[in-house]
Amino acid sequence: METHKAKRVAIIIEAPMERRLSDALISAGVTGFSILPVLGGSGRSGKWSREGQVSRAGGMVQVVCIIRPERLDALLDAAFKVVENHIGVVTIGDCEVLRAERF
Amino acid sequence: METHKAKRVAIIIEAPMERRLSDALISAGVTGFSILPVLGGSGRSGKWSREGQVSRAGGMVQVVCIIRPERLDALLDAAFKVVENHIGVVTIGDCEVLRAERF
Amino acid sequence: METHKAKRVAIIIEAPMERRLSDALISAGVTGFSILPVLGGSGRSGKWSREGQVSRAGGMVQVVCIIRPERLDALLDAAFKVVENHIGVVTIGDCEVLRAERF
Amino acid sequence: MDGILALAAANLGSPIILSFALGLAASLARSELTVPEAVAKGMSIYLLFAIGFKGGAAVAANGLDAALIGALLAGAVLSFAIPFVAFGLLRVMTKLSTLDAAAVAAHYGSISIVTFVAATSVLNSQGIASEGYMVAVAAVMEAPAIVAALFLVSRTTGGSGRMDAELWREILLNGSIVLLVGSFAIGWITGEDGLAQISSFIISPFQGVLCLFLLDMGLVAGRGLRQARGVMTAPVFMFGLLMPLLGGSFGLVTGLLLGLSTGGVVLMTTLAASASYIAVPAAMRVALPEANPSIYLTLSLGVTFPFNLTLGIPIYVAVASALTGG
Amino acid sequence: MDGILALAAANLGSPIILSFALGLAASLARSELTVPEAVAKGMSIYLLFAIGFKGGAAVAANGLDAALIGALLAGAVLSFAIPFVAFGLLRVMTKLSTLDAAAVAAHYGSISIVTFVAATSVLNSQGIASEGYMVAVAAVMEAPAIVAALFLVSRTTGGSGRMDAELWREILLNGSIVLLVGSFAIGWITGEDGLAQISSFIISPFQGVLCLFLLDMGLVAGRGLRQARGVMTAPVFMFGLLMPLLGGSFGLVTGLLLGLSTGGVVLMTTLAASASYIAVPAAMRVALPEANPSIYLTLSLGVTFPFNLTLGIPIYVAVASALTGG
Amino acid sequence: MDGILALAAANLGSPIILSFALGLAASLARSELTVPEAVAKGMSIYLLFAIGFKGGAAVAANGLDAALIGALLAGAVLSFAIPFVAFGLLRVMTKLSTLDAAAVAAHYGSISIVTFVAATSVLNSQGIASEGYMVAVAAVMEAPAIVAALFLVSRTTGGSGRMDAELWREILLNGSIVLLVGSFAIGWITGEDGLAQISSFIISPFQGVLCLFLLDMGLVAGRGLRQARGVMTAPVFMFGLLMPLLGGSFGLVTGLLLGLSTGGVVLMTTLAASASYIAVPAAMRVALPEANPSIYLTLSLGVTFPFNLTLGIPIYVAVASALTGG
Ligand SMILES: Nc1ncnc2c1ncn2[C@@H]1O[C@H](COP(=O)(O)O)[C@@H](O)[C@H]1O
Ligand SMILES: Nc1ncnc2c1ncn2[C@@H]1O[C@H](COP(=O)(O)O)[C@@H](O)[C@H]1O
Ligand SMILES: Nc1ncnc2c1ncn2[C@@H]1O[C@H](COP(=O)(O)O)[C@@H](O)[C@H]1O
Ligand code: NA
Ligand code: NA
Ligand code: NA
Repeated sequence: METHKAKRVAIIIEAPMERRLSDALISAGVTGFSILPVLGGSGRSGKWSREGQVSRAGGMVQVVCIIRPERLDALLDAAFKVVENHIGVVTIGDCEVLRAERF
Repeated sequence: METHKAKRVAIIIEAPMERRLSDALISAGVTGFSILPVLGGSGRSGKWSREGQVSRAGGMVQVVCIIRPERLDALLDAAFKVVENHIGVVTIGDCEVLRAERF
Repeated sequence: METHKAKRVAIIIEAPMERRLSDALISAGVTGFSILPVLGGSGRSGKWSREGQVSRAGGMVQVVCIIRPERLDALLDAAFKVVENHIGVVTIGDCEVLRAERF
Repeated sequence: MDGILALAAANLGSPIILSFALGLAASLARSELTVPEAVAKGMSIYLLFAIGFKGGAAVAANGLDAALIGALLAGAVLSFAIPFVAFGLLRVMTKLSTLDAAAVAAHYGSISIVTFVAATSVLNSQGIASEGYMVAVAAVMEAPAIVAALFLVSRTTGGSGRMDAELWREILLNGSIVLLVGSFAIGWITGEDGLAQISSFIISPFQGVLCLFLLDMGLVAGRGLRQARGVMTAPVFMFGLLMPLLGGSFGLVTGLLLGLSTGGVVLMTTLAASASYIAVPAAMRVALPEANPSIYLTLSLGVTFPFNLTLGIPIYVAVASALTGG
Repeated sequence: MDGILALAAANLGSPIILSFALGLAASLARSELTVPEAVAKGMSIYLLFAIGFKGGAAVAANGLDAALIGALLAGAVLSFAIPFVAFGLLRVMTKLSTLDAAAVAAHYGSISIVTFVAATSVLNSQGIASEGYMVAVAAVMEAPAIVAALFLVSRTTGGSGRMDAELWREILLNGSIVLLVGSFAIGWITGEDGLAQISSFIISPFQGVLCLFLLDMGLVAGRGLRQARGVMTAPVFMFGLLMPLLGGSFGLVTGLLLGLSTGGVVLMTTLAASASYIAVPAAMRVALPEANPSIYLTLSLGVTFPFNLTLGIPIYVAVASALTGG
Repeated sequence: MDGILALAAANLGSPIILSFALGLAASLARSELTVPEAVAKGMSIYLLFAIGFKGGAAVAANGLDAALIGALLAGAVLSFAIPFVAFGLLRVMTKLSTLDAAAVAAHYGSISIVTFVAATSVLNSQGIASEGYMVAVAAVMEAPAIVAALFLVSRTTGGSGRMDAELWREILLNGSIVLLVGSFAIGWITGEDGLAQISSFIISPFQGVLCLFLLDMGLVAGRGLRQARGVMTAPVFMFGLLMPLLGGSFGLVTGLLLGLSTGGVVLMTTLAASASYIAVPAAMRVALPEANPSIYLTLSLGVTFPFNLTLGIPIYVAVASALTGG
């Protein structure tokens, strides 16, 4: 089956920042992304877990974005402006996609 | 630690299609996969979020499948039949696995 | 934007083992990881789904860990001790990260 | 007319409608207030179980009206027939594609159980009795509309049918049908006794849960409206206000022909006038994936549902009362 | 005998049993009806809290029966002893491996709190009194069976123990034990007063919540049964019907020896007859990961639980009533 | 003094406090007992809706006290002013950085609605009346403290403001404010009638839901305390005990000056004494991401909340009763 090269960007960020990040991605012309829940984790700022939490403050989400390689830089610039100062983790990986016309 | 080459296929698809996709994968001889929740996202058909939703219609799930490279094509064929016409995103990445006998 | 090479380790393991795995990672000096929910799946031990479940027994979680390449082996050793005998799936992939000082 | 206005005013001032309005306003103002998905689903399970059970218990108490079979059949026919009308109207009024029009039509043939519940609330507060088995009619009306819509698609696009055995099973055994029919049966079997055992669960807190559920529906509807600005043209919007009146009048005539009580006629009218937003959207995702969900979801949940909730139901009550002399 | 049949019939026609049956039927028919995980957990927290609190309040009201200590000890002994019996029976009746047999045995030594709750419901509806502290006995019986099973494994496989301090802590402080014991203590401390403050939360809607919880358990049990067709051989299945009767008879004798009230004997019998499906499966995942979860989960939730719910409890009530003259 | 002790004792022995203690103990002992996030959120929606509605219905019943406007204004001023005091105290007592101190200060200017609810419970059980509109005052006091804290930061660090239009909207339309104000309005509009319709949902089970919610808060607070051992120095901890008394005394004086009823003074004191743990933490994540969440969350939820719940409220009741002669 024919596949096409693409980049997979995953950004783990505090839940209250989700809307800002989405808005920034959309303004940067990113055509699609998905938001995945994160249950808990650990990092330099300690351990956390969403269990029993009421406030959105105590959690993070993962924004996953599949994108054409040539558009990666625009995405990273947009994301970085939001993530800067924040505790998020940004990773970029290679992948292949079916139906490249979608990206 | 000894590792083995494998492929990681991730398919984001409408929640009501989940059972069909699972069934297709199993029929195609895929021995294992996991289903992850997706909270929301954005694409050509607009933004969506699972929050407050009752119907399964308003959401997507991500099916992740780790598979030996030589079995990738069978998987993609099976998946494509289900995903065709649908709004799903299919990505394929390289990875290494421990305990290759499981795949 | 400047990026740095890193490894992305994803471990799918039974939910009741989550705490042991976290503890083992922290003891092995892993500085950060995130825990993602898994809704269901299929493998050699059959199909499962978290829907309607009360017991933690009937589910799995995914622990994702971004780590510098040179620290991968320590992580895998620690993880393997916990995962051995268990039904978990361990995958390792390449990725790039922003802000490498965090890892 | 005065009756309608008074009723509409009373209705608009009820906690359930105001809760819906609160949710709608909050999400139009982009508040981050949300109800977790699991809680929304939990409430819908509660409402379906309670309404089904009470219907069954009512049948157990009042004996089985001979009209039950007739009402069930009539409901199925209505649900199958209304999509043709809706489809025709959409093709005339709007520029929607065949697929989109068929998908929307399926929603209007099927029913919204919360609209049904809201109508029951109004009947209760007005002291108007209705047949307990109308819950079963609601269940029967969920699915035929889907079949009609797929028939419309295959006829107009010439495409082969998209129904497979799996889809049939999914439609007929979808969660709301199973829960509604199942709890109806349980209520019927256990009767007064069963109702007494669990009435402080399914009756006393019912109105309150309904408030929170409608708050959530307002939130979801508002979000949909915000995001669907592009697709909701004026004619499409108008369809969402006209169709319930048209569908409702079919229901009204059916109810009168069946000789239902005033309350029964109101409920039949409401069912015909209401549009699905749970079962049918999920089926459309599978069967008509190319149809645009924004259109059918927004029409059903964002336009027709609020219309029925606020103005529709009082109108149906007033008209049915006048015509049945109830 | 007539008594048992009448009781069984009444029991089978109760809303809670019918709700379980609805769930079971729905998932065997592959309906997509599901209860969200969070809602199921929320209901189980509610049920544990309510049952614990009511037990504690009952102890506060009736004073502490001298038999409490004896009952707690007896419960712990039963929970530790039954796995040996179950293990022996499994080795004789079935071809399960040592590990699988030990894992299953642990489940039958431990208890199912929902079975306990269902028995309490039946007692209430029959007007049979029971000791409030039986809730504490239930809590005490959760864990010893796990220790017995791990002992069985290390003895028969010669492997070193799999118990570490962490596992001990997890078992003894698992959610259900903590909630049950904790709310029992709160009920005891706050007594009548506390109960009055929250009775419209923990008493009035209790039966209704139990219906929805059992609906969910039916759904999960049905799904398990569908997926475990391979491993559920006829002998294994038979074990799931025999073992509650065997375990129950140990509980019966214990209850009689302790001189419990009729209701107390019924509950002790029910606890001994029931099999865990929350705490023990989680512990087995950690301690005996090679044991097949399909076997122990399906036996416990898919076979023994429905058996106790439908036939077991009426039998235990009839026998205990006959023997205590209650 | 005797009065305080008796009240504190009665308070400590109430089901809601014991439920909190149970949760706290369970998580300090590392039990895996948890309440699902969705259930915790569902309960908080219920509590906010119920408390808002009841407040509104009380205003509808008793007529609008002329003091409403005054109380709202005073609440806003308090919420804006207290962060300056808290900031000063923190800089004197502790070694927290400017950013951390400002973030903590924002929490103490804002309010904890569960503390408010707990105070209402105590008032009810003591038969002390209060102004229904105090709920609206609570809503008004949520946000100004955030503005004050950001002002403090920009003044001391010279940095440009971190408030953008989006953040304003988020703060003013955060979920709790919208739900509280919205349900207050619905209660006010529908009045006695509305309350009668849903009282068996929002009144009868209220105390019980509060127990489970406090159980969850105990679990979360205990987890926080365990994980924050590093950052919780003795002076920081002491601040968490002193600040509610200091803030509370501002509230007390304000309540007396406004001429509120005894209950009203208690509630105003409690609001001023309580610290936010839902809305403000989320805002701080956005506006002051460099501030350490462990510090502000643990102080607010792990130190000040338990203090107010157990000792604070009885003190406020005793003092307010003495000073108003109530
Ligand atoms: N190396 C990592 N791999 C995966 N997730 C991480 C990593 N580092 C941090 N995180 C996530 O980001 C959160 C905040 O990280 P930190 O800023 O280091 O406290 C953690 O609690 C994790 O959920
Ligand atoms: N490039 C992408 N990366 C990640 N997720 C995507 C992407 N495109 C689409 N999706 C997901 O698939 C859904 C449907 O996409 P679309 O068909 O473009 O509307 C979106 O709402 C996202 O959840
Ligand atoms: N190849 C795979 N890809 C993704 N997930 C898997 C795979 N194999 C197993 N899993 C997950 O691990 C669980 C247990 O696998 P197993 O031990 O094969 O039964 C499955 O139910 C899946 O959730
Ligand atoms: Na209709
Ligand atoms: Na047992
Ligand atoms: Na305050």
